[in-house]
Formats: sequence, C-alpha cells, structure tokens
Amino acid sequence: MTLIKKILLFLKRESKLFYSNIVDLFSNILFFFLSIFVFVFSLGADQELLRTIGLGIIWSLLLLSSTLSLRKFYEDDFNNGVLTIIHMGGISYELIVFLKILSHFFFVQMPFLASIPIASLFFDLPVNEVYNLIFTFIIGSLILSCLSSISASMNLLNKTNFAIGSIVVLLFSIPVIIFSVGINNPDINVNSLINLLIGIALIFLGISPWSSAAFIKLALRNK
Amino acid sequence: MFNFLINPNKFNKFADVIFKPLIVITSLTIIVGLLLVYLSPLDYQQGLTVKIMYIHVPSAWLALLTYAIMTIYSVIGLAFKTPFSFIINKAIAPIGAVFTILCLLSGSMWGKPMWGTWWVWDARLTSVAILLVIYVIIIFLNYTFESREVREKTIAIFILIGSINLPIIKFSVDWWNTLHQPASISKLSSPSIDISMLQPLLVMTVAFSLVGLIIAILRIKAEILMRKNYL
Amino acid sequence: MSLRFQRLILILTTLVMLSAALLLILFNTKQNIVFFYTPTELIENKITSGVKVRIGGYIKKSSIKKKSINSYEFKITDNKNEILIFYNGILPDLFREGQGAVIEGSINDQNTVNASKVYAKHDENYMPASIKKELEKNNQWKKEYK
Amino acid sequence: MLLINNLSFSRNKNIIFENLNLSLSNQSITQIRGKNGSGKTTLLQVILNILESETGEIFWKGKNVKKNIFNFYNETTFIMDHNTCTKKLSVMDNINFWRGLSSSKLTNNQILLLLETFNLQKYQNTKTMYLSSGEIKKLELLRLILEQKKLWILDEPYNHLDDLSIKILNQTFIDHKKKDGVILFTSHLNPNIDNLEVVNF
Repeated sequence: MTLIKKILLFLKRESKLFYSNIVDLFSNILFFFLSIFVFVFSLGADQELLRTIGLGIIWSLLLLSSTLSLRKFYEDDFNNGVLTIIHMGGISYELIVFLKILSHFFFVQMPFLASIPIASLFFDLPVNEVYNLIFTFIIGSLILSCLSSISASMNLLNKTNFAIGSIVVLLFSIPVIIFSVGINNPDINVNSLINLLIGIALIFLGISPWSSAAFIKLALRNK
Repeated sequence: MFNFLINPNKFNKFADVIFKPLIVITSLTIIVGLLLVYLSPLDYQQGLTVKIMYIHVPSAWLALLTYAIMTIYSVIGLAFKTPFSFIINKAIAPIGAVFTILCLLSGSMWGKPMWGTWWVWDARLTSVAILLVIYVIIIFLNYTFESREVREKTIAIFILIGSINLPIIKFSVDWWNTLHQPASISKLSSPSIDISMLQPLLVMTVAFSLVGLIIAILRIKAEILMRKNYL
Repeated sequence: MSLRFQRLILILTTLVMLSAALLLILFNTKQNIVFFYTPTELIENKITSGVKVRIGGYIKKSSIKKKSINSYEFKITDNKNEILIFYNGILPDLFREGQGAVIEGSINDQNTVNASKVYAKHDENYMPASIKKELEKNNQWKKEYK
Repeated sequence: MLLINNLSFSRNKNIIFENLNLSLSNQSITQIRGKNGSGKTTLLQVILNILESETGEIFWKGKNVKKNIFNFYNETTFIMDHNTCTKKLSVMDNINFWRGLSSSKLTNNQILLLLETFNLQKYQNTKTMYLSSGEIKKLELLRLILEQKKLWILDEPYNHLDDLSIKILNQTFIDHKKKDGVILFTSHLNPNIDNLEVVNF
C-alpha cells in the first residue's frame, strides 16, 4: 500500500515538474512546426508531392523533436541526487525508470498528439491517413519514450559525446518508422500491423527498465 | 577444461600452444577451399556468378556468429563480472564489422547481375545493414567513455539490447516476402543445394572461421597485454 | 515492500510482456511488411490505377515478347492470375521464362502494369548445370510453374 | 546499532580505505574527521550501499544491510553535501514530496511551525531556485526532523551555515541523541558538541 502511495507521489511530482517546464514543451512543438515549414519551403509547394511524402516527413520530424528533450530525461534528478533520495524512499531503480517512461509518455509525447492534425493540414493528408497516423503515434511514442530512457541514461555516463544518445534512439526507432508508415499501404492488414507495433512496444517496455536502471547504477557509482 | 575461454592467463597459454598449428591448418584449408571453389560446377541458372556465394554465405554466417559470441560473453560478463568477457567484446567487434561489410559488398556484387540492382530495401538487407550500424556503434562506444568500468558495462548492455536484431535477420526471409532467397541449408530438411556445391561452401566456411579465429587470437592477446595492469 | 519482492514482480511483468510480444510478433509478421504482392493479391484488392506497386511472381512460359531493343512485354503469374507487364530497359541475367521476378511499376488498369524496374528473384536451389541436363534427360526435372 | 566490519573500497586500483571497523552505539554522535579528498563521502556512500564495497559487511540492528536494504533505508536520513531539493518546485512541494517518501506522520501545522523556527515560512510557495544557498541548506536540514528516522547520516552539514544555524543544528543533534538516535556525520571542522566520538580519517 505504501508503495502505491509513493508511486502516486512520484507521478504527482512529475506532473508538477511538467507544469513548471511547460515552456520547454512548447519550444519542442515550435521546433516541430518550424522544421515542417523548412521542409515544405525547401520542397516547393507541389501539393501532389507533399501528399505522398507528408506522412514520412511528419514521422521523422516527430522523432527528431523527441530527441530534443532527451537530456532532460534524467540529468536534473541525477545531478542533484533526487534519484538516490527516491530510491532510499523504497522504490527500486527499475521501477523509477518505468514510472519515468510513463510520465515522459504522458507529459512529453502526448502533447504532440494535438499538433499532428495541424501538421497534416500543411501536407493536405487525407483524413484516414491522419487517423492512422494518430493511432500509430500513440503506440510508437511509447516506444520512443522507452528508447529515450535508454539513451538518456546512457548519456549520464559520458560528458562529451552527446551524439551517441541520439544515434541509439534513431537506430532502434527504425522498426517503429517502418511499421508506422507502412500502415498507409492500401491493402495492408491494419490489425496485424497494430499488433506488431504493440509487440515491439512491449519488448522495449520490458527491457528498458533493466537496461536504464543498470546505466543509472553505473553512473551513480562513477559520479 | 574450458577455463581458457574465461581466464586470460590460461587463454594466453592455450593460444600459444595452438597458434602455429592453427596457421598451418588455416593455410591448408584456404588452399583446399579455393581449389574446391575453382573446381566446383557452374550453376544451372546463375552460371559463374554462383561463386560469389562461397564468400557471401560464410561471411554472413560469421558476422552473425561473432555477434552471438559477443552476446553470450556479455551475459557472462554482466552476471559474473569476468574481465575477459569485456576483452572479447572489444577485440572481436571490428572482426564482426569487417565480415558484415564483406557480406554486404559481395551480396551487392551478386545482386547487380542476378537481381538487376545493387541494393533494395527488403527485410533481409535492411536488417543486415542495421547489424553493421550496431557493430559500428559498439566500436565507437569503445572510444567514448572515460571510465573503463562504465565503458565495458555500457557496451555489454548495448550488445544485449542489439541482439534482438539476430533473430530478425535469421527469420526475415521466412516471415516476410523478400527479394532475398530463403536459407538453402537448414537442419530440418535436406539442403536444397547440390552436394558438389555444398562441399566447397562448407570448406570455405571453415577457412573463414579459422581466419577470423587467428585475427581474434591476435587481437585478444594484444588487448590482454594492454590491460596487464588491471587484471 | 522489499527490494527483492519489487524485483521479482518486475521480472515477472517483464517475462509476461516479452512472451506476449513474442506471440504478437510471431502471429502477425506474415501479412504486413511486404516487399511485393502476388498477382492474385493485386487483383483482389482492386488498387486504383496510377499507384506504385511491387508485384512478385513467376514469368509465364513463352510470354516474353521483345518489341524492340530494350523494350519488352511479358506476363507475371502465380498459377491463378496473371498480369501483363510492359518494360523499357535492361533485364537482369536471371530473367528467364519460368523464373521468379519482382516488378516495380505503376498500375495502368486491372491487369496491366508499366514497369519502371525489374528484379529477378532467385530461389534457394543451387544445382550444377550438368546435373540439370541429366535430370531433364531422365524426365525427372520438375518445374512447378509453367 | 550500526556495525561496520572489515570494510574496504578501492576505485580504479586506488585503495580509498581498507579493513575499516566502526561501531555506532545507541545514543551516540560520531564525526568522521579528515581532509578534503580523503574519501569521507565515499565511506558514507559505501555504508549506504550506493557504492558496493569490495570486502566487509555492514549490520544494522544485527541484520545485514545488503540483504534488507529497504528496511535500512526506512530508518535512515541521508543529507548529501549538495542540495537535493528540486529547484523548479516550491518549498512546500519539496517538503510534501519528502514527507510522502518517508511516510512521515507530521501534520501541516507542525511543518508550518518548523518553517517558522528556520525562518523560512515566507518562502512557502516560492520556487527553491530563488532561495539563497544558506536557506536551501536549512531547507535540506529540515529533512532531519521531517522524516523522523532513527539514523542520521550527514555529509558536511556545516557548509553554508551561519553561527546561529550551527548552534541550532548542534542542539538538534543533541535532542535527537536523547531520543535514542544515532548520528554519523563528516566534517573537517571541530564542532562544539559534548560526548562527540571522533574517527580520524
């Protein structure tokens, strides 16, 4: 019982932090829209072309925008020792990572959901494609949260080469992109594809607490 | 008995004993293998191009085998904190990368005349390309972190995460419609490759593994020497 | 709750998640990521013309017609349905009748495709040319697709 | 209460300490005194199992700490040498978070009273990033009373404190000692506390 109370407490703290950091979130969304503008202007206003490549561009820009908030994931709590305090409060590091992933999913990725319909307006995407995009984004962003957790905890360990974290996110997001964009193939079995995406999400949800916790423990030991 | 697989000193001794005979055997196998490849018949469809297979298939197998070995050693290293595991991980990652590159290049050279293209984005080719990227990241990670313990453990964990890719590579041709042909040799059925072509393929595979083993021994010994102060 | 108990619960959840993921992936791989469609799939799905597709199948026996230099016309079949292909360009070595091939191009109407690229697909059989002759002599050579 | 047996720790083949024995009895205050960089902080982290010792065992109330780590944490307050409060949250939010984590039974009124004694009540809803470093340190030390734990482990508690606050802190130590408490802290200073046990490091 006390553990559940502490978990709720943790999530409450995350939500408070979310409100105090809301400017960061809006800058991420602004980055997302500006990069869409850059894309549109560099390609020219060919409506037909934009419609065919729109989905791919939106997905890859969502991915890039989510790597922006990568450093925020653990760094603050790690540097001022809050992670240790929380652990001493009786929550294992694996559980902390799991909760962090959930709160990242709700507080960082979900706000992007609202920006997707607006972004698809710029590319004049058909309604069913937007619908599919939102659906795959909900599952895909959960995977992205797991990946961000893994690479952010990896970044705690090195103080110089931050590119490596983004590389890891991009590398493991390849299957997400393949299956998410594949959904708009006209004669694909949508159900099986969604199931496959859920399968990938479950794999990463399963392994990321262990690997991130291992990285965090390593980082604490070498602080 | 198998202590030399986990103990650096015993490995050194073992390597010293087998190294010279190994070189002799390897050169013999290479000569025999090349002769067999030279004498092997032409394919009824591919003609001379089939001989690229004798490089392509062994290097692909060894690329996977190297990664599988690294995965096993990472598990051992993380569970029992054996320093030798991390030596292996550092020493053989470039070997795996080279085999992967060899596999991709030879496959590309075969694909141009046979399929009509150097490269397609089908599941098998993509997953092997990802394997190469994983190898390259592992090599980069070796030069990223300041602390040795951090470096070794991070690489081991990363190898474990990346091992998801292995079954994807293996089964990609069965799960999905790919341009790449399915495996010709599997345990469950008799191989769909003629015996006169299977023989040189197997000998070449042994030869490739032995060459890989020799390079691995040299690299591992060098790595042990570099870490003499820590072991 | 002790650390061990938390870990135990987490290990169990991880195992459940991973096995569920394995089941989901194993039961759903077949249909979704396709490098190509078979002619039957293409006809059944009634794709609108102008869409880019890849079609895989076997080249129908004695259907290749060379109209001029580097301009060909042939049929792709999966023994149920067939599709007529027009292609301008160089064909790969392995491209022959009865052999597998993947065609990339845009659909004209129901049964014809304008190919922009032709890949020959190789099967997993490797056999010396001499043995094939031998087999053909003894009438043991079986080819499924004709 | 706390028994440390044959403890040693080394980092990258540099021995930080070796075969260390220490026992803290009930109702005691112990100071680990040593120069900067002598490994005081490391010792505290090894005792708290944040770092893993190479040899040796630690017992709390006769039980091995490693095997009952959360039971040990449940009776311990650890004050680090730097601030652990979240800078972007208000003072009250921080306090509520600590209170929840340690399942403390203090009521809101008691907490307000505490804030008053530390002269922090006007900052209740201010984000901690706007507080001065001395005030943040006082907020940090508030955790000692807030969490109501038996064992206090402090790393350099006297940093950033003025004379008055040092006096209050010493008084708090003595009060806690009288209530069956155990205190272990590191410092390079020479604090004015009766019956202080000093371990030179």
